[in-house]
Amino acid sequence: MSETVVNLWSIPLLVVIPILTAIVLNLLYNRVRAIRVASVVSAAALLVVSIVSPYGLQWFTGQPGVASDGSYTYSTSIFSWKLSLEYYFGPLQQILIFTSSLLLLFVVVISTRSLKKDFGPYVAIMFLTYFSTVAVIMVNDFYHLWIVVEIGSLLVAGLVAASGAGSAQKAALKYTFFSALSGSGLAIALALILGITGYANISDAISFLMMTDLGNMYNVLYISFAFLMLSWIYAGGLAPIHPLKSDVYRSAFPHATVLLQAQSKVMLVAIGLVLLRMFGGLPFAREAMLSISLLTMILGVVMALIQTDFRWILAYLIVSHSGLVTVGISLGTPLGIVGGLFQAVNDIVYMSVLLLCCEMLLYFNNGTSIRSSGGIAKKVPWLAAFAILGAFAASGIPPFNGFQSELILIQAALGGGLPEVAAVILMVSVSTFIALFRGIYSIFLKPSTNPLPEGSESASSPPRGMPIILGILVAITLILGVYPQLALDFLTESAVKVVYVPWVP
Amino acid sequence: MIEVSLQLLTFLAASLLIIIGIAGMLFLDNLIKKLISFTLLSDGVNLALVSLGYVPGGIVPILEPGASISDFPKEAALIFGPGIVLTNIVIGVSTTAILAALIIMLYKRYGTLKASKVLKGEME
Amino acid sequence: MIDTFMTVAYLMVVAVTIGSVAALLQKDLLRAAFISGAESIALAFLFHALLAPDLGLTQAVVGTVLMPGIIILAILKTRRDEESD
Amino acid sequence: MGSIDCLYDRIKRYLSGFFIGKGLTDALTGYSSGELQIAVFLMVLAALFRVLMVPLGIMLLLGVAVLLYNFAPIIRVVDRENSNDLNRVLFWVVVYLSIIVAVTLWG
Repeated sequence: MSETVVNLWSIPLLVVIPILTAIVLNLLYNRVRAIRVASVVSAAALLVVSIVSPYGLQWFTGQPGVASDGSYTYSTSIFSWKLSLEYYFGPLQQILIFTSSLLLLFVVVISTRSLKKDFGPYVAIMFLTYFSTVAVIMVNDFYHLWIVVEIGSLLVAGLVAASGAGSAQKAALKYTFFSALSGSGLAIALALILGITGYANISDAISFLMMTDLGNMYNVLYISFAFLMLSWIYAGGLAPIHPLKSDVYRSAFPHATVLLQAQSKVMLVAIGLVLLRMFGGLPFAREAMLSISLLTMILGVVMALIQTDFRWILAYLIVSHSGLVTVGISLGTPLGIVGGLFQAVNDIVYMSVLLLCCEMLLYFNNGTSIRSSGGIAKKVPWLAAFAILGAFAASGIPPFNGFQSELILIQAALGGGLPEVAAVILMVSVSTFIALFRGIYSIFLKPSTNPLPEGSESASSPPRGMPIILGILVAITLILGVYPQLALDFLTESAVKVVYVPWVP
Repeated sequence: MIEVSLQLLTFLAASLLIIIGIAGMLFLDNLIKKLISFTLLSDGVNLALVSLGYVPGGIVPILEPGASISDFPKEAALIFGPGIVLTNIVIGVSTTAILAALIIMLYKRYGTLKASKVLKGEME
Repeated sequence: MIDTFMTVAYLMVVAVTIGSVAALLQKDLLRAAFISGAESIALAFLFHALLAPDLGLTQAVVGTVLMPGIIILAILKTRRDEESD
Repeated sequence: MGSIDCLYDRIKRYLSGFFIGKGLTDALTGYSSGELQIAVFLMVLAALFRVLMVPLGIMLLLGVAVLLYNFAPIIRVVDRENSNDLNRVLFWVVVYLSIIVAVTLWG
């Protein structure tokens, strides 16, 4: 009875700071300098909090713990970790939140430099998107999971529509219509799980499923699995939704897409781990997840091969590499999960490099189409160098981080007795190389065919500090490629816990 | 007269609402009609969730002064469903607002509410 | 007394179903919005009958005022009739 | 004349029919590699059924090879089915969901 329940101080900070910043930025509507200072300070504070925070839990409400014979108990030893609504901050959460905080800082710096007016609400939406990213990886109950996924999809629509083009508004409308469907499905899944197990907490629900024989109720569990899977597909943009999701990626500003892709990959990891912990024992559950991942990888990379615009190529490649993340998770072995999580971290970083290079093309080039450009390498050599390095990392060439995670994924697929999956992963990485270098060759390396008149594009000067930001990101890809153990130390424990003790967050 | 339980009937109504909502979102061509279909869909989900928690012959889950605490868990309706529904209503309103804003913007740009013209798939 | 309550509840179930179909069949969008609001009143009563009076109140306010209000605003900003071609 | 050459010739002839003129080099590379990619992926997918039963995998592999030979440029179909039309996406989602529910409930 002497055991006390201690909440972690950093989790409320990580959740509340972005929301408060968003409110303040909304109020500051158009004061450029104030918005710039407030947003950069806030993003830096979030980065520091994510680095220095210890690991722990945050509870919102209490409930009696359930003992192994089904009776209720209020004993503190169970009470201390079985609480209904909770957030958990652990090593996996730390590395993903650190990566998104870094990206948020960079994106805020870029967007406050490059946009000219009315960007208070826009930056506020960015902070809220970051909030949904951070919250979805920390939640350990279905209720918050549902709310965060809903908020996240509405924010995606807002961030995309803010770019102002007609196609962007169309993409946002389609995405929101679909969010209505999948959100309803997620609500029904939540209600079914609550009805079966009686717990909103994921840990409680899993231990209930392990202790109880459901009998006829298994069918209800399958239905809730299908609806949760629908929201997983939707939040991460997997196979049937990928046309809508790639629409979203390519019609937002590229710097906004950096946050969007980070959000969708973190959601893939979070909901995927919940699916694996909760339903991993069901027959055909992992096979369904695996088949969708394979389909996503191939469809994404094939669609990327036949595009003729660098933005569209990147959009489909992001979709395809989401499939790489989920292949690892749905393999279900510790090695596979480590590979999937590591791939998520790497993917967020190297796709950001490529997207920021794409953003720079809007300043230095006449659009991002393959056909109407050429000769950027002569004009801006550093940009070409960064784009090529990013493409190397994305296609899994040795000294970079993409190689390490794909190696782990291939090993896991071979170890799981599925060499075909390993072959598909190899195909995807080779085709990524082809697709990216089709774009990079014609935009950067090919001699310019129709030289632009000098000074026609200098209406808005590119944000300063861009080479530094790109340099830091490329350095991260190199460091993670040479010393993968730096990231793997964070991920291994979480992966092992998911497989062997799934009820522990 | 055959006694049909209220719970079964509301389940039926909820599933009809959900089917009508999804069919409306799929087959109706007008964007505002699609929006109304979405509100019907979310109404149907809400009704299904509320009727999940219904206990036949039960009482409202509010512990009134003087009521017996030992009978309360047996008689009171479940509160899980309604707890979700309250959030779902709020989410439904915000989604409706965002959809309406996007529809207004698209109407200003394209001058039509026909989904087959506005949301047409574009091939590069 | 219970019987009248239940009879009204059954009537409301029918009203919800018919109202939802009727709202989608209207040519006039403004009328469709109003009918969907009326359908929400029936829904609020059903919530009440299903032992969730707090939700009934919320649904009555949100479903009959806020949601149709947003939809009517959207209709006034765009157009009232459904294009036929 | 092996069948491989025939397949390649057919694909190339068919695809170059779509791109006469300026975009020939750029798009043709992408389209032909995408076509090969899809073909290989379908074969791998058919081979994956050996997990259930080895003869089934072999039969499916042969069947897919024959089908691919008959309907050679399938990249156009893939391209068309991946359009971002809302109703088309919703249709595929409904198909997906019913497959998942059917397989998990039956299995």
